[in-house]
Amino acid sequence: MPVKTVFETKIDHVSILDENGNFDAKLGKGVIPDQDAVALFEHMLTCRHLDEVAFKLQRSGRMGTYPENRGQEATSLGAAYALDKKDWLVPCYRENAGLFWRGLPIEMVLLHWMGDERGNQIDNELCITPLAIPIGTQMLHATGLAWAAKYRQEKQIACTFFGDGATSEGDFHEAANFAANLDLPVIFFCQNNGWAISVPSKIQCSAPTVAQRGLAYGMDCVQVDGNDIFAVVKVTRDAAKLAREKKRPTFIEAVTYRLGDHTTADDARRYRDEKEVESWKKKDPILRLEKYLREKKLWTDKKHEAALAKARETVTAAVKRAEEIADPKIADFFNSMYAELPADLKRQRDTMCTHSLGLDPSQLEGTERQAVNSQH
Amino acid sequence: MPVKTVFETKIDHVSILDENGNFDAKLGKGVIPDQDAVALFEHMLTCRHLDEVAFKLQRSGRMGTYPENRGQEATSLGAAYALDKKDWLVPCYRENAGLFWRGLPIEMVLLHWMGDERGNQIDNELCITPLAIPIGTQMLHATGLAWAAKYRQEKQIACTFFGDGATSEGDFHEAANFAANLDLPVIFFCQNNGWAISVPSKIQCSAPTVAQRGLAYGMDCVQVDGNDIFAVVKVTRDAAKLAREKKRPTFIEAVTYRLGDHTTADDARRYRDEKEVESWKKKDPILRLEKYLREKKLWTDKKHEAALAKARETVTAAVKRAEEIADPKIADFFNSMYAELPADLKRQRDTMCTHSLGLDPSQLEGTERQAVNSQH
Amino acid sequence: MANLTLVQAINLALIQEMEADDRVMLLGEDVGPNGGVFRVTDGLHARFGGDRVVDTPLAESGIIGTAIGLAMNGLRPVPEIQFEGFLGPAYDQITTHAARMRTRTRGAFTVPMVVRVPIGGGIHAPELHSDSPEAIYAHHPGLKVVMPASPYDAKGLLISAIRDPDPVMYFEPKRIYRAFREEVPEDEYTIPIGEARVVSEGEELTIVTWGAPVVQCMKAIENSEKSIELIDLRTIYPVDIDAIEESVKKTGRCVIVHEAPKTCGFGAEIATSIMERCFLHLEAPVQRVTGFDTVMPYYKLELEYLPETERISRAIEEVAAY
Amino acid sequence: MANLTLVQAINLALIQEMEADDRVMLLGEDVGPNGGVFRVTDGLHARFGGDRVVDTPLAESGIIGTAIGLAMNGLRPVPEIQFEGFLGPAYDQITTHAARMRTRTRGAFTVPMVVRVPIGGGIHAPELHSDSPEAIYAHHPGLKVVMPASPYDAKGLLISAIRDPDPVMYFEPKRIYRAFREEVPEDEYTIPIGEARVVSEGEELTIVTWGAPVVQCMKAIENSEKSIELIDLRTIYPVDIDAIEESVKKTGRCVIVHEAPKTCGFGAEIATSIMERCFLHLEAPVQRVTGFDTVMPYYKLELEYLPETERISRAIEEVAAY
Ligand SMILES: Cc1ncc(C[n+]2csc(CCOP(=O)(O)OP(=O)(O)O)c2C)c(N)n1
Ligand SMILES: Cc1ncc(C[n+]2csc(CCOP(=O)(O)OP(=O)(O)O)c2C)c(N)n1
Ligand SMILES: [Mg+2]
Ligand SMILES: [Mg+2]
Repeated sequence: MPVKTVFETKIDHVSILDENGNFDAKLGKGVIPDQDAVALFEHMLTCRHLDEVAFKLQRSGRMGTYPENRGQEATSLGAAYALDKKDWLVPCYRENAGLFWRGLPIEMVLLHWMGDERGNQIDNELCITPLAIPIGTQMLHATGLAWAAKYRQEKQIACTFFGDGATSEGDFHEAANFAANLDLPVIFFCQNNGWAISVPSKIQCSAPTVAQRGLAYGMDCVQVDGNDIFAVVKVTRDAAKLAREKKRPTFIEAVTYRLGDHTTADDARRYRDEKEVESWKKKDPILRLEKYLREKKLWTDKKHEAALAKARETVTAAVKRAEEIADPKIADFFNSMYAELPADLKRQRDTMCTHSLGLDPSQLEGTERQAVNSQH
Repeated sequence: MPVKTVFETKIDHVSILDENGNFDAKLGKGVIPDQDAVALFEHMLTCRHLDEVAFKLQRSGRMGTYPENRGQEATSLGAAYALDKKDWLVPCYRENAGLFWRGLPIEMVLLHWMGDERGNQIDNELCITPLAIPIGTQMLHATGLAWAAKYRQEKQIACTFFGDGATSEGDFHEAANFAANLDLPVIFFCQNNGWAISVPSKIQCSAPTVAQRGLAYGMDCVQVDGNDIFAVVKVTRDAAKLAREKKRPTFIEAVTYRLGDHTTADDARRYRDEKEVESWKKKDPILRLEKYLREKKLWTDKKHEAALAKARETVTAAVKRAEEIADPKIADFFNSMYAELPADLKRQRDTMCTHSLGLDPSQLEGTERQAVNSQH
Repeated sequence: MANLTLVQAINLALIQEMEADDRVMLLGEDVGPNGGVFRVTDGLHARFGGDRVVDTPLAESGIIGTAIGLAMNGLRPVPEIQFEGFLGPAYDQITTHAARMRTRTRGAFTVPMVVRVPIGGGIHAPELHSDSPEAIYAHHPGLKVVMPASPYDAKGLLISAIRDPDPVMYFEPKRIYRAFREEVPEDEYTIPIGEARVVSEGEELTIVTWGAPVVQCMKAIENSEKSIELIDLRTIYPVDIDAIEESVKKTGRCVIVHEAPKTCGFGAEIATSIMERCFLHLEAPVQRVTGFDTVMPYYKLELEYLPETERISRAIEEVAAY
Repeated sequence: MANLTLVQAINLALIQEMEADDRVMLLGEDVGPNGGVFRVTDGLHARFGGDRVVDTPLAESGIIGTAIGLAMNGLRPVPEIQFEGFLGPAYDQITTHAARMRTRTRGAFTVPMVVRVPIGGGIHAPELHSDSPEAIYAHHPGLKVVMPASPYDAKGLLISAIRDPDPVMYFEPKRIYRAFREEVPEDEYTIPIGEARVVSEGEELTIVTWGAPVVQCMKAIENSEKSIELIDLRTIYPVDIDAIEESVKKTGRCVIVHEAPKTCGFGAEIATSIMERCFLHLEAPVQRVTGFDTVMPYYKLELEYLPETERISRAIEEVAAY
């Protein structure tokens, strides 16, 4: 046969609770028990409120650049909910909802954006890696984390989050390729929010779906409505099972939308149409879940008021903790460089000088002396 | 619809002249006129002979490391034959057959492996880039070359060659992604020869085909019998048409086999089964084309003798030209660094010193003085 | 003449070179309709169209590797890397291909491209948005490395870089993108790559610096009673060692200031060259006031890391008193 | 005691550390059944199995990025990069992640990994198989950089590196992989990272070098009548500046030898440090005998590029006569 088909495939899109509030009872059965649905909803409200507060903190000079998560809460949250507590979450920077659900203290993320490394000093028990600033690089760490678990024959898997833009980076390709060919239990969770700063996702991937990125590796791939937390939970659960039992990776494309600017340093009106934003506001994952809960009589105005009050309280307390933390010590950025500090670095720390005339020990004034520069 | 299909596709394998000598008359019609088939066959014989000679040159210390092309001659040759003279060929290092067909003097490739940059000093009119040593990096150059042609609204396209191993590199991914999303006329021609040094291709790509790498970019992809020059010509021609007319890239997987060691520095017996090699010897592109030509009465023993004699003559002359070239001048590696040589580099060249005490102009003995190190 | 910021001066240079030469094209992340995250390419997409000002996929190796191909095939690409912290993925294409292409092909292929990168600290940016990689690229033969410290120089150097037949790393100190304005001629002009600028003349001590710290050095000089000569390198490679030699032979003392870490920073290269050339004129060891040999801290402490005025002043006093 | 080449010494160290600690695993291109292209991992796949000696896809950033994850999750990966010319694609993962992980997480995460890379010229290898990148990695805080120049040191340093809680770049000078043998104890032993070795003592001049050129320096010393002290750094970062200081204060003269290009090579750092610490003891400027500021030429001319004995001898004479 001169022309024969050697590979055939298709990609599915999964949706359970659609933007009109229709719930697919069959597929949705048992995905999220009512009680959890309420808890997840309350959690989303808190995250949404945090975005508002963080935005103001930045505008008033109390925090540096901050990336709003608005509109994307269901993606990382659904995934974190579907995974085991010991599974690694390997985030980019738009996964507040999932990280907080796992137990990351909110003030850690605030501290990070306040320019304080202590925001990354994450308790290892949480199985969360710090926010990743260089796009696309963290998927490789997820691959390694998952590999170590497999090496020790543990059940732990890793789920890494990233944007549509990140799938253009070579490191994404290498991570997916390692995971597929070495049979590593990793979930590649792409949040396709339509934009990478000002660049529309068609420039990152002009294929009909981003999900098909995974076909290159012979990986299972699926597209999911990322604003539908039920569908997100379902596909993540399936992927986790495959990873845990068969050590096979999955590529998930969660279709969502960034309702806010890229970060507080961005002005999205420069490059995108307000109409597009408006149309996506109707698909907001929070509105959708609220409608579902109200229809099921699980939610009332009163509960809503109470939840908002609670969210305000939670966020206020977190901001307070973040702002009241003691000033970082200069010695910290030296002392944390190596397990044991090399002699020359000790000298630099103790003298706050790089020029050797400052290296004379007589100039020492103790390791926690005031910084030279902050004296003026 | 909770689960709907959003993408469907399949990958074809194309073969015209199969390993048993069966020729698909319908698909093969007019692909290669008889006269050209003879010329291509003679060319392959020359390339095969070059491999033998090069191997011996290396073993006798007259040349450095050399990668045999044996078994893969039909891939780059078929592609080069199918393309226009002005289309870029952007090779890796196992494409002798295609490059020589285009017109690259054989001695250039020998010089390259003899440790002489003049082997890369390729006449721009040939539209060939020099051999690429770092795996996977040259596809990006092909993307840029093709882009420049499109920018100027020229008809030129680019075809880049690489191995199965190279598809694991991030740069491959980025090149394919740029080409697909920016609509650039590039052909990605993968020679899947089963191995990347000692690593089998399943470690590079465990998917059913390597061709499906292209699905990630929404690119046309096809798998072809890489030892069947008719099929190679046909798929390359289709890809070239798509590139030229629609500015769309294609991913071609040519399934072939490296009959020799990876390079003269390698010993393939350490890692692969002789039986595998034997089974592939039967699929040799040269045997296959010879059989075809003989069946069509286009080839005889006498012609074979004559062709071999001609091959010996051609290769001998090329070796002679490569070996008789004047010794390179030390000044060359300085003078070629920049369009205009910075002052300190001039001093380094003129004194052959990097220590400043040697910078005293009184030490100058002219720019083409003997090297310090070669005096002993 | 217009009173421009450094950002505006670069923008103007790009416009003028694109007007003058249709081989010049821009590519990078967000350089199109958004005009770059620092607005350096503001208005250029509207003016020159999407074929000449191109938003690419988010992939730095892809941007540079593709630009190499564009340059090899006759264009004059000016790729932008959004921040120096994201130059790493492109390091391989820059150092194994762009830097080597001319010499490995003995001139058959060349890579006339200008890689624009905002660099350096001091603007309270997130992690990996504040480093200074000039020494890395100066160590790789085949590249030129440029860093303007003023709007006037920024325009003239960028025009030279775009017209240069070899690859140029054009590092833009983002701390002074909008820190001050300067008269910048409207006509095109060039500043030769490889020539330092004497910012202020002096007799007793030489300060050598480049990029944003020129500002801190000027303050330190103001605060000092000494007669200090300030040299702004402008070009890191090929460095204008003759200018430095001349100055240090006159003053006998030298302080070098840069933001990058001390170890293997470009300050070491200059200090060594000074020792090689001015040994008998030196009255004190050359001193380096630099970033520490630590990772640049997050912004709460970034000013403690950077070579601010007081640290420079202290070094001046100590070297002068040696 | 066995009489081993440098390759064998490394092989032995790997075996012993893998026996002692099952967190130690190897990964890279061709490190499995093939035993590495230089046979450094020969026999290890058979001995420890495919889970601990892993052939990976051909992707250097992938190898290092994955190794970072392995290390963060409790293992002790020893990734191999096949040649230094292919370290470039991994530069970003090494410098933005491995080097920064401990400090950016204030110790919550660490990356105890050893990146093994054959480096340097002199073996008639193809393009991009002969460079020396130590200065690049020394400039990035957070890494340790090691380069053995003898089989004995190779074993002891590698064991230290594997046990080190921080990321170590372990550069193997391939020119001396099999150039000579040395007695290497069978038991495990460590050589502290950060301690130089005085190869031969002398009074009149100090030579500082590291890696393969130790051999050429020894020859130059033999050919000289002077009493010369030879220091092999062994560790590039953190460098044993005290040992250098002590020697140069004694001899007053110093020549530094390395293969990498001169500009911003590690020689500049040492020369500057010597000036800072031994200024009043120096009787001549410190001189550098290094690779030229050109791309390493293809092999026909590589010996003209490398700092061979005669160039070193000439520098010795000139510095001594200053
Ligand atoms: C390697 C790298 N290149 C560039 C940047 C600058 N940058 C920060 S976010 C971003 C866009 C990311 O888009 P995407 O991956 O889709 O994530 P999103 O922000 O949309 O969630 C860019 C270009 C970066 N952080 N890292
Ligand atoms: C970036 C890079 N990494 C590693 C190498 C070493 N190396 C040379 S050839 C090769 C295998 C290439 O395999 P493949 O791409 O399948 O091409 P083939 O040799 O089989 O034609 C390797 C690992 C290299 N040259 N470049
Ligand atoms: Mg996005
Ligand atoms: Mg192959």
